[in-house]
Order: sequence, then C-alpha cells, then structure tokens
Amino acid sequence: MNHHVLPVRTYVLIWLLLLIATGTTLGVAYIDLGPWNIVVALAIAFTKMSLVVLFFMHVKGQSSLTKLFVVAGFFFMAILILITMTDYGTRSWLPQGRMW
Amino acid sequence: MSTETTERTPINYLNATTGWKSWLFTTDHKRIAVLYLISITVFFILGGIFASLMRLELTTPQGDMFSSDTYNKLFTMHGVVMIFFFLIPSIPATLGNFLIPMMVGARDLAFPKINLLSWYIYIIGGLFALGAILAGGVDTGWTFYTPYSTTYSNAYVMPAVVGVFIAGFSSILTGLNFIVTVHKMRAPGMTWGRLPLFVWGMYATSLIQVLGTPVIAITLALVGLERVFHVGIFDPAIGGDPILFQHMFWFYSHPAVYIMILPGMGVISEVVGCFSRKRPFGYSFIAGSSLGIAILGFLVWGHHMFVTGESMYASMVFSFLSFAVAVPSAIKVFNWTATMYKGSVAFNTPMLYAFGFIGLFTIGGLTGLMLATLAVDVHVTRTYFVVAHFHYVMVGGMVMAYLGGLHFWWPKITGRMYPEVWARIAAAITFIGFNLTFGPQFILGYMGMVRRYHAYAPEFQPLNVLSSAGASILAVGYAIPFVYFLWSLTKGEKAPANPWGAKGLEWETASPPPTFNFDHTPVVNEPAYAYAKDEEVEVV
Amino acid sequence: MSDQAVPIEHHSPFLQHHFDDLNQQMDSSTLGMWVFLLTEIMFFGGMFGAYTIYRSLYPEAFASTSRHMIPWLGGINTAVLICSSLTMALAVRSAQIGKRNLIRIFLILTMIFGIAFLGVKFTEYYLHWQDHLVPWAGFQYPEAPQYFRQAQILFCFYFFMTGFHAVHMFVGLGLLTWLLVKNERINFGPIYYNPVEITGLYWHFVDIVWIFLFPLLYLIGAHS
Amino acid sequence: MPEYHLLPAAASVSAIQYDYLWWYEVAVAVIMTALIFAAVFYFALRYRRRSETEIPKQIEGSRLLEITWSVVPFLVMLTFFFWGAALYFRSQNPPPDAMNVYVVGKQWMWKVQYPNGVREINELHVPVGRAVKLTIASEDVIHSFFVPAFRLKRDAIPGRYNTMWFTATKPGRYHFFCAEYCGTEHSGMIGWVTVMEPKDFQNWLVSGGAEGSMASQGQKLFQQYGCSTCHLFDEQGRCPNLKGMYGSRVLLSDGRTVVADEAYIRESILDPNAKIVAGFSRDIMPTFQGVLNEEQVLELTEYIKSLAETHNGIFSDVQTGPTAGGGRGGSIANAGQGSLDTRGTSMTNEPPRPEANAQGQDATQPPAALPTSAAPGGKK
Repeated sequence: MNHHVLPVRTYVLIWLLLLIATGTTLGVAYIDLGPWNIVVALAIAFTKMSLVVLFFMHVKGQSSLTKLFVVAGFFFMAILILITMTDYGTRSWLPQGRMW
Repeated sequence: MSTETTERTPINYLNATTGWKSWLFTTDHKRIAVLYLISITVFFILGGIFASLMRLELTTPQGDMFSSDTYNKLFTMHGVVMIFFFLIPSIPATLGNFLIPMMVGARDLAFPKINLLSWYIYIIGGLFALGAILAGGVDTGWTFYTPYSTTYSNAYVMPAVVGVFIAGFSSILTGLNFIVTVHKMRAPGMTWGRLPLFVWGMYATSLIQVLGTPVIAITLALVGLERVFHVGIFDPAIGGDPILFQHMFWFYSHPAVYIMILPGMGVISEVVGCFSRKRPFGYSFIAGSSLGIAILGFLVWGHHMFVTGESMYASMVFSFLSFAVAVPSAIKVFNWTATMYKGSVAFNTPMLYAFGFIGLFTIGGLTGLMLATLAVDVHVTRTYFVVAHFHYVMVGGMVMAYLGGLHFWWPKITGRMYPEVWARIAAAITFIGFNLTFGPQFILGYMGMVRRYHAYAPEFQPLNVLSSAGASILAVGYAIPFVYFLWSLTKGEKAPANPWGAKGLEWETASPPPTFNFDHTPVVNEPAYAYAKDEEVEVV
Repeated sequence: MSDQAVPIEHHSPFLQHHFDDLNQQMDSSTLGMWVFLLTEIMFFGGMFGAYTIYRSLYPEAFASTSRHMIPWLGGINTAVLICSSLTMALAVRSAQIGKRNLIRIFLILTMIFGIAFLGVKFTEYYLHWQDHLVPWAGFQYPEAPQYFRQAQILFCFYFFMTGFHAVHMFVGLGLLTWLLVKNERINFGPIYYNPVEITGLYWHFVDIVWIFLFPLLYLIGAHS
Repeated sequence: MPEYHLLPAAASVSAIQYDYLWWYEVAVAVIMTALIFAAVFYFALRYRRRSETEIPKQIEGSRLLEITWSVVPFLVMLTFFFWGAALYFRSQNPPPDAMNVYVVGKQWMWKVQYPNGVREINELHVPVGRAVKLTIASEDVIHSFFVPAFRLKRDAIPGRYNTMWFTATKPGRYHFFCAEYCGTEHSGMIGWVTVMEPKDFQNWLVSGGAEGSMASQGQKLFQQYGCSTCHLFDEQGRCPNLKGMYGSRVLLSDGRTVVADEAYIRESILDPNAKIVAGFSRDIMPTFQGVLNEEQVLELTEYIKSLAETHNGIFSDVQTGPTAGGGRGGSIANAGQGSLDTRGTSMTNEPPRPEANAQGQDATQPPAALPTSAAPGGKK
C-alpha cells in the first residue's frame, strides 16, 4: 500500500516539463527532418506519457502488478498494430521463384 | 423456490430475502449468476430455434421453405445470438459468477454493483438485438463484413451492431471483476498454486475479455458511424480497405473463440479430477497452458483471411503461430486423459459430458489444424468444413462443458439433485445427435458445399438430410435436461454439501450456500485437489 | 495480498462488507481502474492502429490535410489538458492529506480546464465545418483535388478520434461533479481517498490519449 | 440427377497435390483421435470405481511426458505447416506464360472476360493443360471465387485485384461458387467452369462473337478519354511513354522502384499521383476514379499490356518482366474503384451468351450512370 504523498514541488516540476515538451513538439514539427519528424514527435509523446504515468498516476512506487498491467496494455496494442502492419508491409513483396 | 420448507431449511442465498426486487437489485454474485442463467437460456432457445429452421430449410436443395432473404437473416441472427448472447457469457457469467468468489474463499466479487450493472448492460444489449430481430432482422452474417454491412445491406444492421457493442461492455466488466477478485480477494493461504483449475481458466478468459473486447467495440462503432454517415474509414470509395475491418474484427473474434472454450476447459479439469478422485495430472501445465492459450490466441487471427489477399508472408506467419497455439490445447487433452490413469473413475453425468468434451474437442482441434494449413484452408475455408469445425469446438466442446458444469454444480446452485438416470440418457442422446448433425458437414465441406447458402446443388442433399435428422435428435438431447432441471427445483432430492466427494472451497459450504458464502473466512492449508495426503503423492 | 488471516474491521464506515480491510478495498479499486484503463488502451488502440495503417498507405494525402489544422489551437489545448492534469494530481494529493477546501478548489479548477478544452475543441469543429472539411457534410477539398478521397479518411479519423476523446472528457467531467458532491459529505483523508485517486487515474489517461492525438492529427505535414 | 460422390472431382494439377496433403492430415487426425478415444475408454473401464470409499494413489505429473506430448505433436504439425506453405506459395506464384482471364464479381453474378474480348456470365471456359491466371475484382461487396474441383478460392475485394491460377487436367464441367456471403442471392451466385481440349477451346474462343479484343476496346477508351494526348509513343510527351512499360521496373520520383504490373497500372489510372515516374510532375493527369468502371479499367490495362508485347496473337500477353502481380492483390494504395459510385454499372449492353445464362442471374441491372463529377480538376 502506498499512502506516500508526493511533494507539491514534484507535481509542479512534472507539469513544467510537460509544458516544455509540448512546446518542443510544436516547434520541431515545423523543422523538416524527413522521416524523423514523426519519430521525434512520438518520442516526445512517449516521454510525456511516461511522466504522467509515473508521477501523476503514481505508478512509480506502485506494486509490480500495476506496472505489469500498464506494460501489458501497450504490449497488446503493439501486437494489434505491428502484426497488422506485417500484412500491409509485405503485400507488395514479389515472390521470387520457388521457396522450397 | 423451496420456500415451503423454510422452517427446516437453513438460511441460504435463495431464501434469505424474497420478492422480485430482492433479485433485480441484488448484488449477490450467486443471484446474479442465476439471473444470467435464466437470460442466456432464453437466448440459447432463441438461437436454437433459428438453427432448427435453417436445418429444416436445408433438407431440400431448393430454397423452398423460406425466401433467401429470410434464410440469410436466420443464419445471421443464429450467429449473433449464439455467439454474443449465449457462448461468450455462458460459463463465465453463470458458473464463473457463481463459483469464483467461493473457489477463492471470498464473500463476493470485488465489485458487486458492477457485477449487477454488467447484467443490466447485457440485458440492454440483448434488447437491442431482439429489437433488430423483431424489426425485421439482420442479414450481414455475424461477422458484419464491410462494405456489405456499411453500405449495401438494407436490413436492421444498426440495432444489431449497437446491441453487440453494448453487450461487449458487459463482458469487459465481468472480466475486470474476475481479474481483480482473483488478484485481491483470495482467502488466507489460497496461493496461486492452490487455485482450482477452473479459476485459472477463468482468469485467462478474463484477460482476453479485457484485452480483446474493446477492439471489437471500436470496430463496430466505426462500422456504425460509417453506416450513419455514409462515409468512413473502411469505405473503398474513398480508398478505405475492407480487409482492415477483417483484421480488426478477427483481432477480437479469434481470441473470442478462446473466451468460449477456456472456461469449458476449466470445467472439464474440475470434473475429470473429481470423478477420477485424483489431482489433475500436470496441474501446473494445465494452468499454464490456459495462460499460454490466452496470449498466443492474440497472435493468430490472420488465419481467417488466407484467401482474402492478405500478404502471403503474413499468412505464413499466422499459419505457423496457429500451429503453435494448438500445443497448449493438446497438452490439456493429454493431461485430462492421463488424470484417469490409475484413478477411480465414476460415470456420473458430468463425467459423461466430460468424455464427450474430450472426444469432440479433439476432433474439433484436429480439424482446426487442417484449417491452419495454408493450402488446405484455401479449399475448405468458408465451406461447411469450417461450420462443422467450429461447431465441434463450440457446441461439442463448449456446450458439452457448460451442461457438464451445470450438472456438476446444480446441487450447489439449487440445493437439489437432478435425476441421474434421465441425465445420463440425455448426455448420450446429445452426443449421438451432435455427431450426426455435424459429422456429415465435414464431408459436405470437402465436397465443396459453401456455407451460408440458402439453396445448394442436389448432390449435397443426402448428407444434409442426415445432418438435419441429427439436429432433431440433438434438440431432444437439449430439451430433456431443460425439463428435469425445472422438475428438480421442487421435486429433486435434497443435495448434501458435497455430493460428489469433490475438493474445493465451494464444496465446504452448504448447498445452497449462505449469502456471504462462508460462515467464517476459510483458511487454506493444503494444496488444491488434496484427495490424499501430501506424502501419498507420487511424482513421476 | 491476503497471506495471513486478517480480522474483519467493523469500525470503518467506508469499508464495504465483502472486503477484509480498507487496504484490500483500496488495492482492489485501484487495480480495477487500471484494468479498465487497459481496456481503454485497446479501445483507442484499435483506432490508432487503423490510423497507422492508412497513414503509411497515404502519407501525402494525410500530410496535405495539415494546412487545414490549426496547430496552435491544438497546442493550447494540450497545455490546457496538462494544466488540468496538474490540478487533478493536486486534488488527489489534497485528498491524501484530507484538506476538503483544497480538494474543492482543485476539482473546480480541473473542471474549468476540462470545459475550456472542450470549448476550444468545438470551436475547431465549427471552423472545420465552415471550411467544408466534414466528410459527411459536403466535403470539399479544392486545394489538392488529387487527395479528395483519401483526405476524407484522415478527416474521418480526426472527427472519430477526437470525438471519442471528447466523450471521455464528458464522462470525466461527470465523475468530477460526483466527487465534488461527495467531497462535501465525506471526509476524504489518508484512510479513505480512493474515489479521488481512481478518478484521477481516469482523467490522466484521457490526457495521455490527447498527448498522442495532438502530434498525430495536427502536425503530420506541418514542416512541408 | 447427379451421382453421389463423397469427394469432389480433382480436375487441376493443384487439386491432386492438395489431396495428398489432405489425406496425410486426415490420416494423422484419425490416428490421433483413435489414440485419445482408446485411452479414454481404456482408462475409464480399467480404472472404474469399484468401491465408494477407494482413494487412488495420487500422481503429481511428469515433466518428461509433458515435454514429449508438446514437442512431438508440434513436430508433426510442422510438417503440415511446411507442406501447406509450400503449396500455398506456389499457388500465389503464377507461371509467366499463363493465359489471362478476368473475373469480376458483382451482386449477384460473375462476369468473365477474355483478352480477345469474349465475355460470358457465370461461365468460364478454359483449356486443358495450360496455366490460366484469373484476375479477380469486385464491383460492390466482397465475393469469393471458389472452384471445388480445383481446390481453389480467392476473394474478390472492392478496390483491388486478386489473382489465382491453375492448370486444368480433366475436360468436363465443374461448379464454381461465390464463397463469401454477399447479400440476398449469395447462394445463386454460382456457375460452371468448362474445361475443354485445347483445340475445342480455340474454336470456342474464336467463335465467341467478340466485339473486339479487350485490348482494342481499351485502345478505344485510350483515345476517347484523351489519354493519347499526353502518353505519346514515339516522342516524350507530358506523361510517360507506355510502350514496353508493362512488366518493366519503373523508377519513381521518390527513388523507389516498382514493377509495372496490373495493380500498378490500375493504381495509376485511378490514383495518378500515388506513384509518379521519375522525371514527370504530379497533378498533370486527372483521376479516373468514378469515371471508368471496373471492366473499362481492365480493358485499358489489357491495352497497355499489349503495348509491351513482342508478337501478336490471341495469347500474346507474355509477360516480359518478373511474374508481375503474382499472387498478391494490388496494393491497397490503389484501392478505389468506387463501390458507391459504380453501383449499378454493369455489362448491360452485353446480352448474356445463351449457355451462359444457366444459373439464372440475368443482367437486368439499371443502366450505367457514370458520375463524371468525381474527376475534379486536371485536364485530359
């Protein structure tokens, strides 16, 4: 059980970091980085999410069970997206002769 | 219920309070289980009527009994009702609701009000589905494939989609409740290694419900929005991909097959152990394989799409993974069989259903391997071979287990025994009728008879007649228990707390149990299925 | 976990009958909310997955829609939601230390931020409607006619995803109202604050969804 | 009345190959089922309860056994996998000299068209001993072309092409079905494959009453829609020269290379900006989405293919490149034949051939109403 109360300072610090990250997302979007635009945008989004999950949602300091469920959510979402992508990603591959 | 004997009957969950309000506003998991039992029986009968009408039509090759439109609505509503309103809630919502708190030694589920809410959600979803049926029916097939469902169908697709969408949340909330209960509500000493195998099966089921159902919810929501707005993300007219719908649909609907079968496997593990008077062979492997099925089951959905034009490389991956998911299922079958080895096997009705389950599930599973084989699937998919395959798993497996479990725990639920002789007869009739109904359909499928056909080529008639004849026997097999279960409510012999000599916390409390299950919080200090003392356990 | 027998606490008015103690009750409700959020991840995950696939199929059509988005409005809305997350977190903290007045203030602040977010959101919807960018209401795309069809897919995603997000915001506002009322009747404090805690979890989750929606919908082709 | 066989005829090379695999799997399944049934019966009878109080000796389990009965079945299943995958791979990979036939599904009929322009409805004629490649498309919902005697089926998906190929081995008439539920008359969407001796087939094809080959129909469309003003053949026009393009590798403006197969041609007609050839600019060609129906696109495709040919003749569509389009549908990026827009467009001007009407679906659809507004901007 955690009745651990985080100091207000921590919350405000996280809040500031989140605001800075939002500004960064917006700023970077206007710089042409080619395919890296989306990578950077998502990396920042993941960072922001981690901050919210760990501090605002108190997962830092929670039991490993809670952490397991958080990770499981993203794991199965990744399965949904990535395995579907294997279909779309390989539809245009040409068969090259005989396989066996 | 048995109120006339209140003086002599101790207070239990059935007679503790009376009046319809005490049922409709109850938060007692056992009463909610009974509410579910009644409502899913209604849907089972409804779905059964649709099936009978279809089998009647199929006795002749010409479509002479119903118009093709009516026939299409019949098979759609049979599928929708049976899958979303009978099979998905069947064991979880009735036996699971009733037993899980007792098996883990808790007074109730973690969220009793949410449990009641989930029943109401289920009923609201069911009413939408009934509304769709009464308004004139749906003709999309239970799979709601786009663009037929979004653009072309003139039937009442919206109420059906809304009904399934709503019922999904009932399934989610039930799963959520079970997961939290198993994690947080176990009695002192009830470690994970001591949980009954039914609880393991239900826990794995709940994981699938929680992870998969939201995806079908959003998918059907997108279909509904596309139907309302006439434009949406699956619409080929603007570059949308109907195959993406199938990906998202089967991401839930393949694991949903395991929602249907895993609880059945849990029941069989209990029944086989009890009537062999032995700890199930390879407890940890049966438990682990439930989790294995739950996780691997999420990786194989593409095997429904081998002929759609899915990338052949993706198809190969899905085919391979489908074989992988067969391994944990095979482990279970072997372990149940091995449990009987050197056991003390009694032939009570639940055990007869368990025999039926093992045999029919084996056949259903092995034909599933044929469907997972790429080249063979190309020929037999979308034919009666598939119909036969999943009825062997769903009806031969799941419904057999459901009936077996209902017989097994009927004394606990109602405090009355069912008539053993009639029950054995019914089990035998069900087994024979089932095989006659669906066995011929394997051959029909390989011959090339396509499913969802209202009229068919005349060379398929003899086997169809056989199948319809089997269906009428099967209907008798289902009607007999319905009658004697009702009869037993008042006329059945009073049940003792543990009529089978079974192990498990639910057998240590009275039949029927008191409202809070146990008079004292139980403390567990022996392993699961301790039919003999620890030192007598042989490790091979 | 209940590894040893725990005597039933009859003294706490917050304890529901079927739990052994408040710890178990709190653990259960928190875990329950996390499992619920798991389903929410998969719910939005379905849409994010479909979005990913179409974006990989039609990158240019998707990028061409950027000129119709208003990134600074989206950015402001992101900031508004982050502020609401801060006040929500502080409301939970106030509940942990049992300060009724602070709880009230922070809950009201959270609701104000939430309503502001929805106000901005619906203003944007109105602007898009004026620009004929609603696929089912006379969609027009004269600047890039070659993307007329596929751009509609993006706008479908835009309205469906932000729409479902807005529905979640409304549910969150309802929960906050309920808490506000409860706060007047019940003393939240170190012993019992889980309603505030789990509502907070929900609110933060809705915030996280927006954190992803913002770059994915507003900034696809901003650089070009 | 038909004879009653428990097995469908096997009338193609692949059908025979599939049957071997099928019987292997049936044998394994029967053996496994028999073993389980025997074990259950034997244990149940041998260890039946003899007294109500007996408590058998408890057995915990056996790791060795568990591993054995996990690994051994999995190895058997691997043989299923590899055998099935090898056959499947081959079925996705048509030989380069396969004869092309186009199949379009619509509610509720199958329209078949040969490169020389012969058309039929719910009938398909093919010669014995020659690889035939079907290109399958749909005008409305998802259908599925299923020939039990060939052990093959493939979906017709709106917005893309799928292909399927076979070599028929036995002359005769075999049923084909629609295997994906497609609406009210789904069960009526059936027809016959007639497998003929090559000589008979040639005669049939020539006497087919074609109004000009698909390629010549396509050529007319090419003129009619003004394609020829930009796609010049002898000099460089504003658009790429299409002569010899089919089957070749094309360098795109974004640096990628694609093979110019049917799917690519289709995509370029319906969605011209999707893949721009290097050296050309975008937004010159208008989209023909909603302007051309599925069959007209096929005719144009056939015409463009004919420009790459080295010799003339009915079956001259020899592919010069790698096996183009083999086994995959067009990428979804070319999705787009508007199911909404083209509903009702059909071969209404084509009277069904007498023998083609056997299965009853006559072509009484409303006349084609081609929306022209869906091609905004651009010039032809």
